[in-house]
Amino acid sequence: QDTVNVRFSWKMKGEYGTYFLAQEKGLFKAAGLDVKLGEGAGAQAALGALIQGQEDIVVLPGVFALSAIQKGIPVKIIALYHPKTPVTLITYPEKAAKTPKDLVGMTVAHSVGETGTSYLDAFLRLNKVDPASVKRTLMNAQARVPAFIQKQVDVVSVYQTNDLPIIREQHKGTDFVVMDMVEFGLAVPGMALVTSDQNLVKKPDVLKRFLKASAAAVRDAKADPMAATQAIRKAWPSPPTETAVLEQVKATVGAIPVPAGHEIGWMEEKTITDALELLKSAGEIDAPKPAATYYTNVLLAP
Amino acid sequence: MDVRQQRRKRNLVRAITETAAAPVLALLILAVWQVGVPLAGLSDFILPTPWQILRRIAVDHQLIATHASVTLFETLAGFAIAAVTGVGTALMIFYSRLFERAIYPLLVALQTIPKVALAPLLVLYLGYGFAPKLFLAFLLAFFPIVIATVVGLNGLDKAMVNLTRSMGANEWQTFFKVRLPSALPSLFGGLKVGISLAVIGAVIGEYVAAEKGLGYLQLQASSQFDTTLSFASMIVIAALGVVTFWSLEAMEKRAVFQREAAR
Amino acid sequence: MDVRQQRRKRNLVRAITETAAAPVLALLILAVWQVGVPLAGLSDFILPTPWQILRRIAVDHQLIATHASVTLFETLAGFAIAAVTGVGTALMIFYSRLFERAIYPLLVALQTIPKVALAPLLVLYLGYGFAPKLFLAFLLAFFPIVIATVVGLNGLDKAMVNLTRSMGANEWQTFFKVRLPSALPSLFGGLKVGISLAVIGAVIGEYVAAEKGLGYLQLQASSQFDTTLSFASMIVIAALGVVTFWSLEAMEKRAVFQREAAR
Amino acid sequence: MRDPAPATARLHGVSVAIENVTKIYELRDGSDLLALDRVDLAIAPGAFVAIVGPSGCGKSTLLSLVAGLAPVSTGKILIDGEEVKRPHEKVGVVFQTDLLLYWRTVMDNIMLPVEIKGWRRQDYLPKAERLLEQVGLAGFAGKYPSELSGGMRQRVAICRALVQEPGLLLMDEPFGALDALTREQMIADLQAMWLSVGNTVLFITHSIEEAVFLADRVLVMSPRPGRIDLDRTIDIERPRSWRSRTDVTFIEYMSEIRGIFEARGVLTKE
Amino acid sequence: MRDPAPATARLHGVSVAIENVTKIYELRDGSDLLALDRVDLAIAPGAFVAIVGPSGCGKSTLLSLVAGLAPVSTGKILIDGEEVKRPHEKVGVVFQTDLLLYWRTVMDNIMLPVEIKGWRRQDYLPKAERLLEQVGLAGFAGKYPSELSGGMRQRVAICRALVQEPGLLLMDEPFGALDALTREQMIADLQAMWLSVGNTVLFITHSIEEAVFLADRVLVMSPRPGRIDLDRTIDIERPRSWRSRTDVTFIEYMSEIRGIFEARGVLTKE
Ligand SMILES: Nc1ncnc2c1ncn2[C@@H]1O[C@H](COP(=O)(O)OP(=O)(O)OP(=O)(O)O)[C@@H](O)[C@H]1O
Ligand SMILES: Nc1ncnc2c1ncn2[C@@H]1O[C@H](COP(=O)(O)OP(=O)(O)OP(=O)(O)O)[C@@H](O)[C@H]1O
Ligand SMILES: Cc1ncc(C[n+]2csc(CCO)c2C)c(N)n1
Ligand SMILES: [Mg+2]
Ligand SMILES: [Mg+2]
Repeated sequence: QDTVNVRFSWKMKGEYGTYFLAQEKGLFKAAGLDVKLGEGAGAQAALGALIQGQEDIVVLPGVFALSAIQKGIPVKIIALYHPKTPVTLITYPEKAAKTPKDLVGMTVAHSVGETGTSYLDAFLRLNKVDPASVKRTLMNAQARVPAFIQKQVDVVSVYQTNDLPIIREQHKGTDFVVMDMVEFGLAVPGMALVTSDQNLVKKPDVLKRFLKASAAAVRDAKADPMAATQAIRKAWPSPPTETAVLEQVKATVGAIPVPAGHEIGWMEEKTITDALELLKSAGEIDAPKPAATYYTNVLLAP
Repeated sequence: MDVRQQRRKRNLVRAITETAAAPVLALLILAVWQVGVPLAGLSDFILPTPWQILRRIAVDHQLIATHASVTLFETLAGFAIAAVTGVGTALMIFYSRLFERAIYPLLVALQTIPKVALAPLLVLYLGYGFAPKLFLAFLLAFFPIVIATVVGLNGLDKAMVNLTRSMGANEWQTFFKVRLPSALPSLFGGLKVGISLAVIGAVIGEYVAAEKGLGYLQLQASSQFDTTLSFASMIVIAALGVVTFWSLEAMEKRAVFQREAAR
Repeated sequence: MDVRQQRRKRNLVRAITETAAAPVLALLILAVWQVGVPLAGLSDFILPTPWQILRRIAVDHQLIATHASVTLFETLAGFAIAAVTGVGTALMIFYSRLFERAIYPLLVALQTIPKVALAPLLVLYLGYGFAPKLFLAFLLAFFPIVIATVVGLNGLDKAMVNLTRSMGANEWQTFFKVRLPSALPSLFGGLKVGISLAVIGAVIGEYVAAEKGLGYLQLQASSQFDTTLSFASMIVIAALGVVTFWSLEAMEKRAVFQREAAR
Repeated sequence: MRDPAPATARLHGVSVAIENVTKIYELRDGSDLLALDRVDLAIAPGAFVAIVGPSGCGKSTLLSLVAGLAPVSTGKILIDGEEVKRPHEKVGVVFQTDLLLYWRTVMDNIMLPVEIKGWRRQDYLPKAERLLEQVGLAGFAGKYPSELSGGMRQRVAICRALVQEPGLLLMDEPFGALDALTREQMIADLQAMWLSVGNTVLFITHSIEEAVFLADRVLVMSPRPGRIDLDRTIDIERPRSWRSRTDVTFIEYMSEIRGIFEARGVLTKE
Repeated sequence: MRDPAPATARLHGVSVAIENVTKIYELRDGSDLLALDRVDLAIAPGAFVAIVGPSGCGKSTLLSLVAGLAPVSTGKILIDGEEVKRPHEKVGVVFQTDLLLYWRTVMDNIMLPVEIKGWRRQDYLPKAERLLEQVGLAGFAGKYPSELSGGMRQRVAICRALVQEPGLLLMDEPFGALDALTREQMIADLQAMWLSVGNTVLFITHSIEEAVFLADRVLVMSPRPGRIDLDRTIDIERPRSWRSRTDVTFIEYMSEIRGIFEARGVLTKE
């Protein structure tokens, strides 16, 4: 039995359901793995622990990984489950934004490092809207949704895999208008599995087995999202309602593509280069390095 | 005796009003809060009413108690270390001006650096377990204890030290017979500030890296937009602060000679 | 005179070593850090070397200075309010046991509640501008100032109060002639703890809602995995703490009568 | 508002009436201590009254009651016919301990009552300097209390009380820490001051000689609980000279007072 | 390690030698104050030496040097031939102020030196109780200093010094705050204790009478800077009785000492 330390970049959310499903169904064990799943304290801390050899795999948003690798951190994306993060912009019906053009004159809540709004300019340009015509208010990540609920801002970005189901459930009387940013062309790499260059050399086999079991769990969850829901809720100290978690899990697995002829998580080079262009346009990175610096599909080879 | 009876009655009345003061004020604030939330048109998503919070505490009391006991333990352990090392450091500062000059800036810098930003380093070196919480509880409580102890030690008149020295006391004895007792009021002031900072330290530690504790519960709840549970956690965190503070005050009452108030 | 010259020389030597102590210690730590990072096999992504950080500060000095001035201003303003209201509150606590009993738990609770968790409420009621930083700088500095002032006021002997009273002093005069001067050493202890907490408060305020200030810069840098800039911001935040602390100590030296040390 | 009238206008002595005053202290162990037991005493304006009595009999307690610094347990105290509830503005006190403020220079300590009463400092500086010189501390105006000897501190405390020229001067063993000669000098100076200013003085001392030399009336208090055992009017002409201590009348007064003392048996006798 | 030998073994007096001692204080204003100027003095084991001198002449300073509490500026001090660098363990001090610890009861204050020397408390309790009774404070063992009068506090401080039966007893105006009769009693008790224990005593007082009555030698110090102006051996038989104060020899000694004092002109004379 090989031990695999997996660190999430953040606290429990439905997004992580498939890993708990794999754990519960013994998929890891069957692959000869003793997997330890741990909640995290941010991508930076998780990546730090990864390159110092304390962790084997970190689960975090792909853009963060790209940005970190660009800074020279010796890690690679070994699987990308969400090539396009299922992020949305929500508004009230009275002041609805159904399409990007409706955003003109509105105020959007923004936080440092927040995926949905960090690339808002590029998103607007893509949709032929003048970025200057949309106002932004910067605030703490935890204050964004409350500020929207209290109508201090008109628009907030939320994830179908995390906050949206909960907000909807908590405000059943309100029929929020949801604009799916993916539908309007935003492709920000989301849930990704990352390992260190060192691990890649040292234990490719173990990692391979992990990815395989993990992908199997995704397939299982796609077939039976309720099983994944129940698995994660069991490990969750104070979980949201079953319905909400189920929504999160459904959205999560729904956003995981099954590439033809490849294992789940397999990456097209274009996904990565496009994302790097996006980061560059947002001023977060300079000239990108060769794409192979950022990712590798070798562990997903059959 | 008439005078005695009168005095006893007066003391009783005073004891009652003084004991009632805090609960009454707390109830008053809760009432204003309860009534004020709907009046201000606040969604309970932003600020739940005390009644909602209390109900939630009642419902989830087991969950909350489990997490609270973790935080309490981290707080007390970190505080205990801070108290011991804080007094020790204060002694070194007191005895050596050179040490004082050298170490103070370092302490202040340590105190001022934003702890949350150190998360990656903390996690790397202390892991995700008990250690980082203990460390932060200790670190935050440490500084006020040092400062207050130094102030207390400095307050002693040289004549008192000469008294014990003239009896052949070594520095150790002088410390325990005279310096410490006379520094106690100030030291306890530092401990009181320290213990509430230890609670904060433990909670920040739980923000940084934890899978249990009230800080974890609160962060977890608020990232799920479970505002009521988030506030319930905060209220219990605050209560932890108040209770540990009170315990310390009770110890102070026993340990420190209560001089006649010079009002 | 021979004795005089000798003494002057001794004082000079002492002044030099004492002034050099902090820089020397700082350099030592920096040296260990510089050498230790590669030795420990740490990536500069986790912990940059001091040299990298200093170079970054030099390169981005304009950017950093702009943000630092914002944080400094918030710190000082919040601290000033905390000093004034803190001493006022301490006075009320000192004069009224009832007030003390009622207000202490509330203060402790306020002190202990995790401030970052209040972000939504702060943003709602104080907006995104200067107010939340001012408020947090004030709130964090307030408590230690209150406690230390109360300790200082309680330390006065009744006989001293009787002295001024016997001269017909009203409470106001007694306060300024006797109570305040004798409480100053403790009060300054509280102010020193308070000012470093005010820096933290301002930084937390910038975490909550800001587009400028060192806290914002640090958060921004770390979200982009720019560890060097993040550490540069932290170092400057710590330096802000040290500098404000030192200024306060300089004021203390002038305002407080320096008794002979009872070492 | 304080009266900024010139110094001379304040300078007649006040009357003091102590009526059936009892003082009970509550001790920390919960017990009560009867310090003064039904004390009755009337002091005419401008009188010089000395109190002697065994250590712990309640002299300082009585003084603090007259000064308005502690409440009586029963009875009442009147100054100029007005009941004492708080310190009376015409009263100046020399306490048993010097109570100098350590962060003020000698001169600033002496100026404390002047500041408190809202008078102009420069009006009183010359007087303070004269007093300092009189008590042999001419060069010490700028020094700090910690730089003085015990007797020097006590002399500063005396200057501080005298600078205000109080209508009622309460002195609690003011010369206790002084050597014989300095003491004699200061006794003479006090008599001269009293004769010229005409204020009322209540003077606690352990020296029967001091009491008889200075006072119009000497009161002898009993051991705790304090009562007034003897109230002797001293009929010796003023100004009295230090040499007169060996006069027969002087010796007689002293013997009488000693006798009362001894009759009460202060300590265990072999 | 401390010697846990029985009390009697410690009880011979020690010798003191003060050799050409000067003491300069550095004042806050940067100036220097010469407190003692080349003082020379040898005290034989078991002697009773009294020092009188004008207030501020350096008596307490000298005592603090002998006690090893402050460094000499020049010269040296030897106790039993050993240079004083720090407090000597056979020395007990009664300071000019009582220095009671306010958080300790009277008995616990008296037990302080016993605790510090690591002796067993119960061995010294009876002695402490006897001392308390002797000074008239039998019922006050459990009371706190703040509940005592000035004179009572001073008596507790004396008990605290005596309980250790020091080989060298340094007393700085120990009876200053006591009334005439209590003082006489305590003077007699001190003489008795000294006669039976045989320790060396250095006794500072303002009372020439006290000095002559108690001492083998009376030293008169000059006004600041302190020097020893007179070193007079008092040849009166022991034990001396309080009545002997009126004897001719006694009066003669007193006059001589007064004369030295007066010759130096302590204060300004009118
Ligand atoms: N603050 C106090 N609390 C309790 N008891 C007190 C207090 N002050 C004085 N006493 C007690 O009251 C009695 C009288 O004390 P007081 O100080 O008036 O005596 P005194 O005559 O001035 O003695 P001395 O000559 O020694 O100064 C004493 O027995 C003392 O123990
Ligand atoms: N700590 C000190 N710092 C500076 N000067 C001092 C200090 N202690 C005493 N002096 C000065 O030294 C001189 C001698 O003081 P000392 O206390 O020895 O006098 P003393 O003879 O004991 O007087 P008294 O009889 O009044 O107690 C005085 O002039 C005093 O001002
Ligand atoms: C809902 C939600 N809230 C906060 C974070 C926080 N977070 C995770 S990684 C990172 C970048 C800095 O290391 C930050 C701020 C998150 N991921 N998801
Ligand atoms: Mg008294
Ligand atoms: Mg002296």
